[in-house]
Amino acid sequence: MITDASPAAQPELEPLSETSEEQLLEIAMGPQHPSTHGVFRMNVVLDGEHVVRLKPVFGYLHRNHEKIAESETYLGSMPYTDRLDYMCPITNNWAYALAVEKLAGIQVPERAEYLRVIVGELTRLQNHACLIGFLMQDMGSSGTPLMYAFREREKILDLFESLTGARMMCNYMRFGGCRVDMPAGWLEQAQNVVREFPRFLDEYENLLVSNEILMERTQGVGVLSKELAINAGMSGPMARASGVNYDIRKVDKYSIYERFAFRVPLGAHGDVYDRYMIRFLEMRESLKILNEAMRDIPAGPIVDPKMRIRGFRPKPGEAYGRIESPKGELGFYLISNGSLNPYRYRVRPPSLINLTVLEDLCIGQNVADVVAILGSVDIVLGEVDR
Amino acid sequence: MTVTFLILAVITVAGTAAAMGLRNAVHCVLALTVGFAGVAAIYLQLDAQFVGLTQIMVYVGAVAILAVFAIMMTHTPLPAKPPTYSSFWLLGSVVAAAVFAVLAWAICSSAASTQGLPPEPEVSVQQIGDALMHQFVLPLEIMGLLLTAALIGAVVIAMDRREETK
Amino acid sequence: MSSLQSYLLLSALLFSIGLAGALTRRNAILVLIGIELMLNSANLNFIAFWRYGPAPAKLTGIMFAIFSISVAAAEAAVGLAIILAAYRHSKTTDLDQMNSLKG
Amino acid sequence: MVGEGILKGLVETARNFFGSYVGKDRLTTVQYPEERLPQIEAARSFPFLVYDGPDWDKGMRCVACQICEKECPPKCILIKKSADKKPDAVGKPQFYPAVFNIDISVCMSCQICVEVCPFDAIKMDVDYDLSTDDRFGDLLLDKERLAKSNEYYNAIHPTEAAAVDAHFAEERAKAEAKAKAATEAKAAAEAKVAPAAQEQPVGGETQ
Amino acid sequence: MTQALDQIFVLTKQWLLGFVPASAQPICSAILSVVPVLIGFPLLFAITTWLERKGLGRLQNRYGPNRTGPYGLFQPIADAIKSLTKEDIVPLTADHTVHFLAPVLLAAASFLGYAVLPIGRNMVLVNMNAGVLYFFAVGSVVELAVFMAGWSSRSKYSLLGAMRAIAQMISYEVPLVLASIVAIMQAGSLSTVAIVDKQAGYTGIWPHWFVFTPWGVVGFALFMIAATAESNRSPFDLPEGESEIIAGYYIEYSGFKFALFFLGEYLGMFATSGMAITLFLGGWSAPFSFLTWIPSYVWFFAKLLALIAGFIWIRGTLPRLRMDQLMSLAWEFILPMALLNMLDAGIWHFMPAGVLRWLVCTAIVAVPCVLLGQGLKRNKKFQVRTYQFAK
Repeated sequence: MITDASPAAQPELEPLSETSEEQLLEIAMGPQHPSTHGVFRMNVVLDGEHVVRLKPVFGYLHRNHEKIAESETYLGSMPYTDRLDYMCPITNNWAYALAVEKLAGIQVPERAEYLRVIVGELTRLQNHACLIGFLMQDMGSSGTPLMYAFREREKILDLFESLTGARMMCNYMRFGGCRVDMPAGWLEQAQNVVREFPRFLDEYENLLVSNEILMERTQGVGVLSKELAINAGMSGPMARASGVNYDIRKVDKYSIYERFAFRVPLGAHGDVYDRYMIRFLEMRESLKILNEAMRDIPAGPIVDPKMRIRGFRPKPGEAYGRIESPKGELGFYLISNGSLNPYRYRVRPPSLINLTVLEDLCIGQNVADVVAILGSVDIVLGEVDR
Repeated sequence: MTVTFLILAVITVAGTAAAMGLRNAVHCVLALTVGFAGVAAIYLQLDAQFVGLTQIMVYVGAVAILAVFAIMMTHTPLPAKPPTYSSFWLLGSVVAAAVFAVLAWAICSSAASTQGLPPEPEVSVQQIGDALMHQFVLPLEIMGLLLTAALIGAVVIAMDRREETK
Repeated sequence: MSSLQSYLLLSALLFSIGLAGALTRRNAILVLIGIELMLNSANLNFIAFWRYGPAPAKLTGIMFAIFSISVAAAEAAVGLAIILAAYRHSKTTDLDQMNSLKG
Repeated sequence: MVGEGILKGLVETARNFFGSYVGKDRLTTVQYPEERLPQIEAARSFPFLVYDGPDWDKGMRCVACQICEKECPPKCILIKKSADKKPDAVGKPQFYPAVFNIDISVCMSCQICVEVCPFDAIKMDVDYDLSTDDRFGDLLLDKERLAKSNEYYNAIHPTEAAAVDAHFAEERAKAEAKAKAATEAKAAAEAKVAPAAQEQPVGGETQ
Repeated sequence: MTQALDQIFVLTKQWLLGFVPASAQPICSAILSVVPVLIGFPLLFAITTWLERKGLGRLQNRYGPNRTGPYGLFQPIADAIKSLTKEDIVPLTADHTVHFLAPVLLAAASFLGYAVLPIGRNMVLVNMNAGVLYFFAVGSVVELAVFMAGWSSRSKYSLLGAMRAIAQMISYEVPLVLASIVAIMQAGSLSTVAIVDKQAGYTGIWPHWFVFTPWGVVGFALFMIAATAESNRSPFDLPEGESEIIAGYYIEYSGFKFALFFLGEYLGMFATSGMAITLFLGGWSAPFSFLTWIPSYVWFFAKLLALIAGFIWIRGTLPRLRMDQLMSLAWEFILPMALLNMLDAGIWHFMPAGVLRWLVCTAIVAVPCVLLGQGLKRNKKFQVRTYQFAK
């Protein structure tokens, strides 16, 4: 049962001693738990309030995505990718489209690339804003930052809706371009949203960045070392917070990202605070990209005219297309045997790979920190379980 | 012997008897708090307001909670139920009953029993404070020392010495 | 039977209940609680004698009770700490099993 | 100074508190049943079948080619081709769907059926406040419930529908010219002109 | 006229008592005093839930409840009906008796504290000699109720929550009492009525509230921090941290019993706020001498609502502390400051009135406050960081 619940102050991160097994308390956090970000379970073994072991259990949301995709046409999988990471469907579309384009050697028109960058970075904005909001919610700030994030996300989702017809299940990309062009007035509306976004970031900064309670809760908590980040294959803000300079937008230079002047923020400590500040700074960099892209977008076709929507059969071969999704490296691996559907279809979900270090981050921490650490990993169970 | 006293006495005795007789240790402590509260109410009835409130604060608010904490911490998850009573429970009960018999006999035959209730004394908190600070200042200081020693001692004894033994 | 007598009888009863508990229970914590109960009955005696005594304005009974409560609180804290330490050592609070000095 | 960040946060929430009474941009909630967001043209909910003219059964554009049935990712469309051929508006004998069912509990509103349809016969609706208490019967939409008029289509997707109509007008003009040429060449008296002028002939274009 | 308005409740009670025979008068008087409290404060609870949901909504740029009644005013009624009609689920393995008794005891204990709160001139249920002591004594009963709830549910989450709650309540009871001692020292009495009377005078238009002294403002701040922790409000709501241990000790409660917990928690918050008002904010006295024509009870409730608004504001802004941080805040900051504040109040008492007294007493509390804060900050090694960008 409970051992160290005495009111005396407990030293932070005391070395764990061999407590006999029966004194440990095992609690199942989830699958019905408010801060597991979906149907996710952590079997946490506690010594007092300190985590001794943590076993993540997932698969509650498994939908057989990869196997279904192998019996669908190439295009037929596109709407399913929306449902992987449902917070940012457009980047999922993008990664899949990129993989198929690599497989079939399709060129994407200039205007479509710009459109992709614009919607992709808007997706990053709303994902990061919501993530920070959720992280604060996990730390118990009764949803205020989350509501501010949702207020801004709403504006971005309105943009998505008027562009693609849906707020979340956008199904926007097509092989060789995008499905529809911007409706009249969309660009001005988007520019407006981007212009007003910094005000929201300032609001966040006032509310959170120098907050003592927040700093105390997050600094030095859940430290991920640079070595472990590299060895465990971390990507995205998670890796960059640990000081790993790895941004696929810079590494692969896919799409037209080399045209934009943006910087990659790097953390020095790799704790929860760094992970959330990196996302904060990335939002500011995304705004720069958005401003440039919306200024420079050329006229022209939005989809490769040679591309046929039906009867698409890429020649036999394999391809791996990856992008820097808001969560990290999102990749799709495809093998074609020349038929209508892929022979093999595999997703490299950033959420799942980033989740693998959860136990390493949580051991020795307080049980209250577990939810904060989980929040800072930024998982979406649709993507983890697929 | 008023009705109020009777009610309070019944509550107190029932609570304490339950505390000593129940099988579940936590139930025992909960029943005991009823007994303590009953004693506190009797103090109030005896116009000892300050003592009564202190009794509630110390016994219900601190000692009972402490006991409950101790029970939780020493809880063994083994399903086998150990016997509640000691092996010489019969002897113990007999001794207790004998003590009560002797005490009751002494009380009933005492000369003090003939006294009536004197008029209600006016005891304000200020008077108690004055007495503590003047007449009883030495006991107060000693008590402070004792409490400090007890505080440190309890912490030292209860502290987990796992790090040292390693 | 006068009022003072009834208070004293109640106090004696509480004392006996506490004594019975302390003597018959196996759980060390409950034994400690029995001792607390005996202390309480003594306090009740003090208060009763103060109230029915010749000089209630002198506050001696109240002072005794206050100091006694303080001692009881200290005793409970130290006692429970000792029980905890003993439990860590022998993994039981059963007094019938805690009968060897070697542990 | 300790507490500075906390005070800053308090000031920020206070500003939002008062700001929500002043500025509309802070209070973005839409009071749904009473007020609604403006209709977005690109919006999509569930598919429907377009028909021309007053009679939904006669004027249905669908020719039961079953392309959408094959391409639908979650396979929520069931089409049974008619045994006979029905002369369509142009006079060309075409199959028609004897059964056209969409299970909208399965449909994921991806719009792929719309994109692959060569006849502009299936389009996306924009109606979003849909609900039913009949879990099994009411979610399977049959031909009759799927049929919506071209006017409705024009009302919900004006730009898109205008392009479709223009395309049809072109096709119809071509077909009429062709028919005229045929009548002149054959000189047959059977002037089988379309009975209703506004019924557009369904085009035979592929992909 | 203003006198009559001020004493209208007292006079009404006297008038009503005139109708009953003399032998029944004490008991009738008690009933007439207790019943309004039993009705009034739950009513305030209903208003507060509405205020809280509206206020939090606006803080978060939402409307808050606005469907039931004008401005959503009937929302508490709807909530009450909902919680009353919900199925009362008791876990199969729970200790049924204790499980049932816990919410009842909690609600009852929460009501007891109101007996000594002077909510208006001559409006106190019992003018107890040891009023403040009584208040803290019944406050400690709440801990027992919390333990009963957590233990009897036989759930690991509720047990963890109860352990946290008790540890927190015990730790913060010490600073709470120590922070209130300065007011007791100055008033020279434990009676709440005497403490308020001491603050009821005016110099010019300014009131003699204890909060307008160096030790008073520090004492008030410490008292409010401890009271926030004692009533489990954000940012000290760890025992019920819904994102960590979901609801803490009352996770296994539903329906009316859950509502009782909710009620008890809010009543506790009102009671401690009311005590803060009594000790530092002059109780029912008006803030300016020219405003004394407004009835005293209005002032009490106005101050109470202002404090509640502060609670709501803080709840809408701050994230939650962690258990060890909460404890270190109590032992390393609040407790030393409270002790120092007692010394400061003593010095204030013995120094002659004047500017020098102000300066000395302010320095005694302000300098250590800043130093302690800086020391804590440096110890914890947290700071706003600057970040580098990859080249």
